[in-house]
Amino acid sequence: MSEKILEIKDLVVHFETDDGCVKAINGLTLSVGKEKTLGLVGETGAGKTTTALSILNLVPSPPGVIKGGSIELDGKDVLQMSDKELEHMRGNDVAMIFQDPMTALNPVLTVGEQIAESIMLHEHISMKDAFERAKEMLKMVGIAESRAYDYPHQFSGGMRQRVVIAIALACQPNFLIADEPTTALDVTIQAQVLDLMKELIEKNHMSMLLITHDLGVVAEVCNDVAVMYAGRIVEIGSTEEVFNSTRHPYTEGLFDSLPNLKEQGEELVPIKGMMPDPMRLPEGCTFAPRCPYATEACTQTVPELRKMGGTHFVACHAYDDPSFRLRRNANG
Amino acid sequence: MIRYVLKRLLFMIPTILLTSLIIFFAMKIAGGDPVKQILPENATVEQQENLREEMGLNDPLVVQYARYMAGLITGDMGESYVTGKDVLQTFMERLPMTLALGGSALIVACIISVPLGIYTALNQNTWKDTTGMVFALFGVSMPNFWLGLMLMLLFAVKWKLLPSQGAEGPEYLVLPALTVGLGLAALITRTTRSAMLDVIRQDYMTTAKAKGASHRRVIYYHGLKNAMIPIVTAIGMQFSLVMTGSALAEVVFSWPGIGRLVFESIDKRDEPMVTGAIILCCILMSIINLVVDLIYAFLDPRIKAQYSNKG
Amino acid sequence: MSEKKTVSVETLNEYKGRSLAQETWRRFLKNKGAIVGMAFMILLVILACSGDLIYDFQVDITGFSADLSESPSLDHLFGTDQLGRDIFARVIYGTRYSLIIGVGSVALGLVVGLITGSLAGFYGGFWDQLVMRANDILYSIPNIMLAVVIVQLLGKSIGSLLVALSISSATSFAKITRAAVMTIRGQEYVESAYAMGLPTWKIILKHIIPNCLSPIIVQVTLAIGSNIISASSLSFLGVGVPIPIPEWGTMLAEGRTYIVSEPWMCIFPGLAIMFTVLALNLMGDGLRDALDPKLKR
Amino acid sequence: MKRILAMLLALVMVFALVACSGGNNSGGNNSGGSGGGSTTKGEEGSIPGVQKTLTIGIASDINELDPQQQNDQINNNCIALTHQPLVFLTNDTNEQVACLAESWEWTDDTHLIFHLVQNATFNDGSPFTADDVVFTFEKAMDPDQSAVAATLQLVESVNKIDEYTVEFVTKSYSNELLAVLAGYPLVILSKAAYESGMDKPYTVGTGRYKFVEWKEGQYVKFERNENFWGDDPGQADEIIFKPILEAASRVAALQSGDIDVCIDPPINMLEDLQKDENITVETRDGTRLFYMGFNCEKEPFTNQTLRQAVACAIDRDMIIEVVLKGLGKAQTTVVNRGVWSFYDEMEGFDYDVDRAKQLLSEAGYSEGELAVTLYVSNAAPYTTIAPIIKQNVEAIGITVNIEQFDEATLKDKCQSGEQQMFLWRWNVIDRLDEIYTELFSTDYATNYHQYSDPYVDEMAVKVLTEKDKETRLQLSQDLQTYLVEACPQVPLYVADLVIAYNKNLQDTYLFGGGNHNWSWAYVSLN
Repeated sequence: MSEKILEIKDLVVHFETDDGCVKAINGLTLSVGKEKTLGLVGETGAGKTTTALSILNLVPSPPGVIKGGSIELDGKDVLQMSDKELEHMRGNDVAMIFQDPMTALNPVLTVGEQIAESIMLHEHISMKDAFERAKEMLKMVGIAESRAYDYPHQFSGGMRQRVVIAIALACQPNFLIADEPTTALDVTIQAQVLDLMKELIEKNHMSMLLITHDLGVVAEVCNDVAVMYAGRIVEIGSTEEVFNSTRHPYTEGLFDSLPNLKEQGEELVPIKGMMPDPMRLPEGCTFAPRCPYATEACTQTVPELRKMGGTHFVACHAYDDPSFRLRRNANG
Repeated sequence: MIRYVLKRLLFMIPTILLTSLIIFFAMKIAGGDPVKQILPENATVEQQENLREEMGLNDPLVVQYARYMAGLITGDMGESYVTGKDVLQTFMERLPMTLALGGSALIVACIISVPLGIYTALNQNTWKDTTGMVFALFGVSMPNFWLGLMLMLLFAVKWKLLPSQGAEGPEYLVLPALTVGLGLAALITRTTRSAMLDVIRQDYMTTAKAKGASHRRVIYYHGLKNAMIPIVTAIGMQFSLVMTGSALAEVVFSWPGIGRLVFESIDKRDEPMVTGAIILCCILMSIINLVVDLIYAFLDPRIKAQYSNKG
Repeated sequence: MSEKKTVSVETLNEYKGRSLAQETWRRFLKNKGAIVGMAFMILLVILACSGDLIYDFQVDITGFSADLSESPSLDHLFGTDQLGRDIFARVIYGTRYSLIIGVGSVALGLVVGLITGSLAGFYGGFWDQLVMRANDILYSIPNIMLAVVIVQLLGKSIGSLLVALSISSATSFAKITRAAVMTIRGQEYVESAYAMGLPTWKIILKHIIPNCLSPIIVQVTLAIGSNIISASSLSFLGVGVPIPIPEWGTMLAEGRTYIVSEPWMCIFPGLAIMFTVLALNLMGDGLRDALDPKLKR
Repeated sequence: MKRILAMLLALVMVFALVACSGGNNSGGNNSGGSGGGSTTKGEEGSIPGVQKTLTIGIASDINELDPQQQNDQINNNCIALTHQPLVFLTNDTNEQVACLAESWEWTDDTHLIFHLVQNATFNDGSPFTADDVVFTFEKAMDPDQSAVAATLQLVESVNKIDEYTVEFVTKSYSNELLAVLAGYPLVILSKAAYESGMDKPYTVGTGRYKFVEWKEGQYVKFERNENFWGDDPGQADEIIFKPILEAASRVAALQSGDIDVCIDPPINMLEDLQKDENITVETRDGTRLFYMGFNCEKEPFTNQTLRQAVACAIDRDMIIEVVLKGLGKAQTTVVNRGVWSFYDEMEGFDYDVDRAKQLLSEAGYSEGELAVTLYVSNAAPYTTIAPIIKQNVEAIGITVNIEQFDEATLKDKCQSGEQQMFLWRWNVIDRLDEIYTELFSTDYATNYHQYSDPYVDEMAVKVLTEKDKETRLQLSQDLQTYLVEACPQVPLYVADLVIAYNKNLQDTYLFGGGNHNWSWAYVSLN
């Protein structure tokens, strides 16, 4: 296996609110290889964004508490870093692209200032010099330099996301976290932005954690995929492995609920039920209440990730029975 | 922008017209007989009649109002019944004093409130939050005049640190400004707190943190710059509160400002002075509101864009 | 993070069936300051209502005794004033006047503000111009000056004081209502109510007023406090509540020259005002936090 | 656009700065570097051992410095520094003594001759002559130029006899004319100054001080007149009058040393002031009578017995105790204590509830039948007196409603006769006509009692013109007895004059009514 840039082990993050303890992440383990892109897939509320924030140690506290585990970035544990080290790491080694470009930009600062800030902070140069660099960054993401003096509200959604990307890439980080970078954009714009990101990542030899719920995006951009449910990874492997030999019932459910353009007329099969209340997670496998294959055993213990060959891992009790096949695979 | 300012100035005209109309007639009703005020009590009926005719008081009220408005346009707002001085001139003499007091009170209030508001916001729902808010509410919980007297007794009489009365130097401004400022602190702290609470949950704050900006920088550069918009709005909206506070402090500390002028004129029923001062106050406040709006535009590029679009 | 919150609250509501009011109440209860404030206000209301049961207005409140200007003692907990009246009794009895002035002026302002604000917000055009211009005017004259002029015009009495104080509250209520109405008016459920042929006043009453309630509730608590303060400032300027009514502000203003020699004469009414306004403000802040979904954690 | 905004903001800033500096340096360009109205605490002036500035904290605003355009006590305090009258009223014997007139005599019933001092000069150096006197009085007698013309109704003309002699021609003899001429509205003005076309010619006078500047609402400042013609010039280099209307603030200013004299300290702060070792509290007999008046023209107080009943119900001692902490004297008669011919021996209507009830039934009313209103000003001490009177009068079964007004409104209402009962005061130092004529004569504007009685009108004239002192005394005392019985007012008390000042203040010249003359006063540094 190639060298890892990010290794998360047994991460547990809870939000201790007045209403109770929200168990957002419950023993999450994943890793991203150097110059690789990992897609993190899951429903809304699965804990994807929290995972991303944990990597930057930015889980809002209070109420968020990182209860345990480790997050190693290039071999250094983020959770053990001092404030100084964290500030140095953020933006410089790891950058993040946020979901909604409409709110991710500070409305009262010009985009140039916002890009330049990152450069100024990490390269200790004057604001003026940083601003010049910011203009270059804008050009790189395909925006005219002259628009550096404009404010975010003067840009369209796609343009703003380009600005956000420019901010993220300003200091040439070697790891990029993209939290649903295209969700808030029009479909036509989505492709442009994705292409841009892909291009820049390849050019700069960066690694990326791409958070999305769009399996199409994953197929297009990612080398590996991790499927997340209720704060845990349920299936992880190379894109090829996960797409072609899906192992987890939840992953199957995700694929089934996608419209398939090739086979018109096929009915969509939604996953029944809802995500469990993160304050009252069910005992055992958290997916069990919704799982068509669930057995008595599923409600007893939490399934561990087990190797299914290659880099493919799955967390499901069903594979205790070696003959078990998902319906999807049985048919295909 | 200039067109916007002009438009706003034009909008002031109906406001001023209506104000003058209301105040003029109100004072005519409440003001009593000016002739009796100007002349000594033992003046003859003939003298009274002569003066009444001379002042045009026998004309219908509408005519008197028209005459007043004609004067107003040329800057002639009549003369005080009590001192015989020109109303506009007297007001303009007092205006700098009130602006100085109101301005320094605002500065005092901001110095106390903005950090306090941020502090309470960052510690929301903890005992630090409650204590901070109680502290901020201290000034607004007691009448201004009372607070002023207390401060005076402590700082001027007991410790003899500051002068108790008058307006002869910067040090004379301290106690009145503190009195008014403490009264405003609650409002500004509250606004700062809720603006900060709002702002710290915004995505761009996370963006800033993810860039590697320090906690201080995130709060004071990114956060405060955004929070300033509602804070400035609140101050602008409540400028009448500043004037009210100043007016009372002016009485307590013998500060020769507009508030005291108005109260004393009302007390002496100096009708032209009261009418004039209130109309001028109205104009002043309209201008202040305009300035606040412009500052607001300065702080929030989105608003600025709106203005330039409109005109 | 933000998605997490919505999920948790939504699910909570679903699981426990809590209404928004209950939710608000629960959040309100978490604010210690607000609870203390509310407890104090309840106590005051009880005192205000029971004043007549304990004291006789003629004898205990306005009638004077031979114990002139006595310092606080067991007989007179707060001492007596220059006319030998028991200050404790006057402060307790005065609760009702201060509350009547605070609540009454705000209620008056609220009614006027709600009506004019909804008219302006709903119909726009002429009504809007009219109401907003009127607001501009009232708003460009410092409240206290306006109040002094009004009391001067109407004569010195509790009634004119109420009118004078209600004006400044009315403008802020009108503004809040108008803004709320204008945002809500365009929203689909109101348009659908319109389409269903509901009369306008019913729409205002059923859909619009409830939706601007939370800023109004907060403003009401805060305005009561500030009007109590304004009333005492007016007393200081000599146009407050007429003597010998034991309103706190009047007592404070009257007692201010005794501040050195007989400090209890103004300290106790002063404290009464202070605690009341503080309680109202804490309560208002608590309500604001509880009612504002943005500020939840 | 940004630039425009920046400019606008800069403008605002400049405005604010101007405002601040305006506030800070007001009047700072004056001699000695002392701020306009600030006390130079302990700073020695040009006379060794004398504090440079004397600052007097006054209780009401100065509103006019043109002597003939006003008759307010506080303005008169200022005018007394800069101007002098023909004759000077002493504060102990209430007699007129020589001032700008050396001597005077009635040559007959209608001619009063004044011999003027010959070495007097105005503060601009010009000499004082008979022309100035004639000019002053001709101006004063013209109602278009003077607000005090009515006080000179008796005078027909003022003529110059020679450079230093003038003659007043009157309609009749008057016992009070000299006293009128001693009043500060009738101080001598400089004819030359008026003819020179200068700004504020009325500030030129012969007094010990010179007007410097008046910052409205802040202070009025005077400096010593180095050209003073007499041999006892002023001591302090500057005298400043500073209006501090809020009584508690005024006392605080005295205690903190910001002012040297505090006019009218509130009675209830005296104890504390007396404890302050740097402060002297002086009390002396006052001349200001506080009373409760009836409107004798309006029901139900057209009934004399009813008026007497109410009078009997009022506990003056209680009022004095509560309002003045004993610093005042009750009286029965309507003439202010201290004025010549003051007579207080009549039976009158002292506090006696039984008698009051009896008088009430004699007046034809039963208890609980009447409800009356009492008009009061909303200033001290009336707000304290009113509840006591309410309680007192209600004790005999008459309900009293208190209505409060500002003083100007109250005056208006009383003049037009709207009131039933009212609280008022009257300050008289020596002129009986100020009582008999101005308070009780038919249709006189200040006769708020709306009292009208031909006998009183006639007696008032007699007292004014009777030359024989014995007869006059008898007339005046008879009139007092009559008026007390008629009971248009219930005299409550004459308040003592109370004033607090820096313990080093020297050479004050105080009047019980407040018409002080500060020309000689100074703060000693020794």
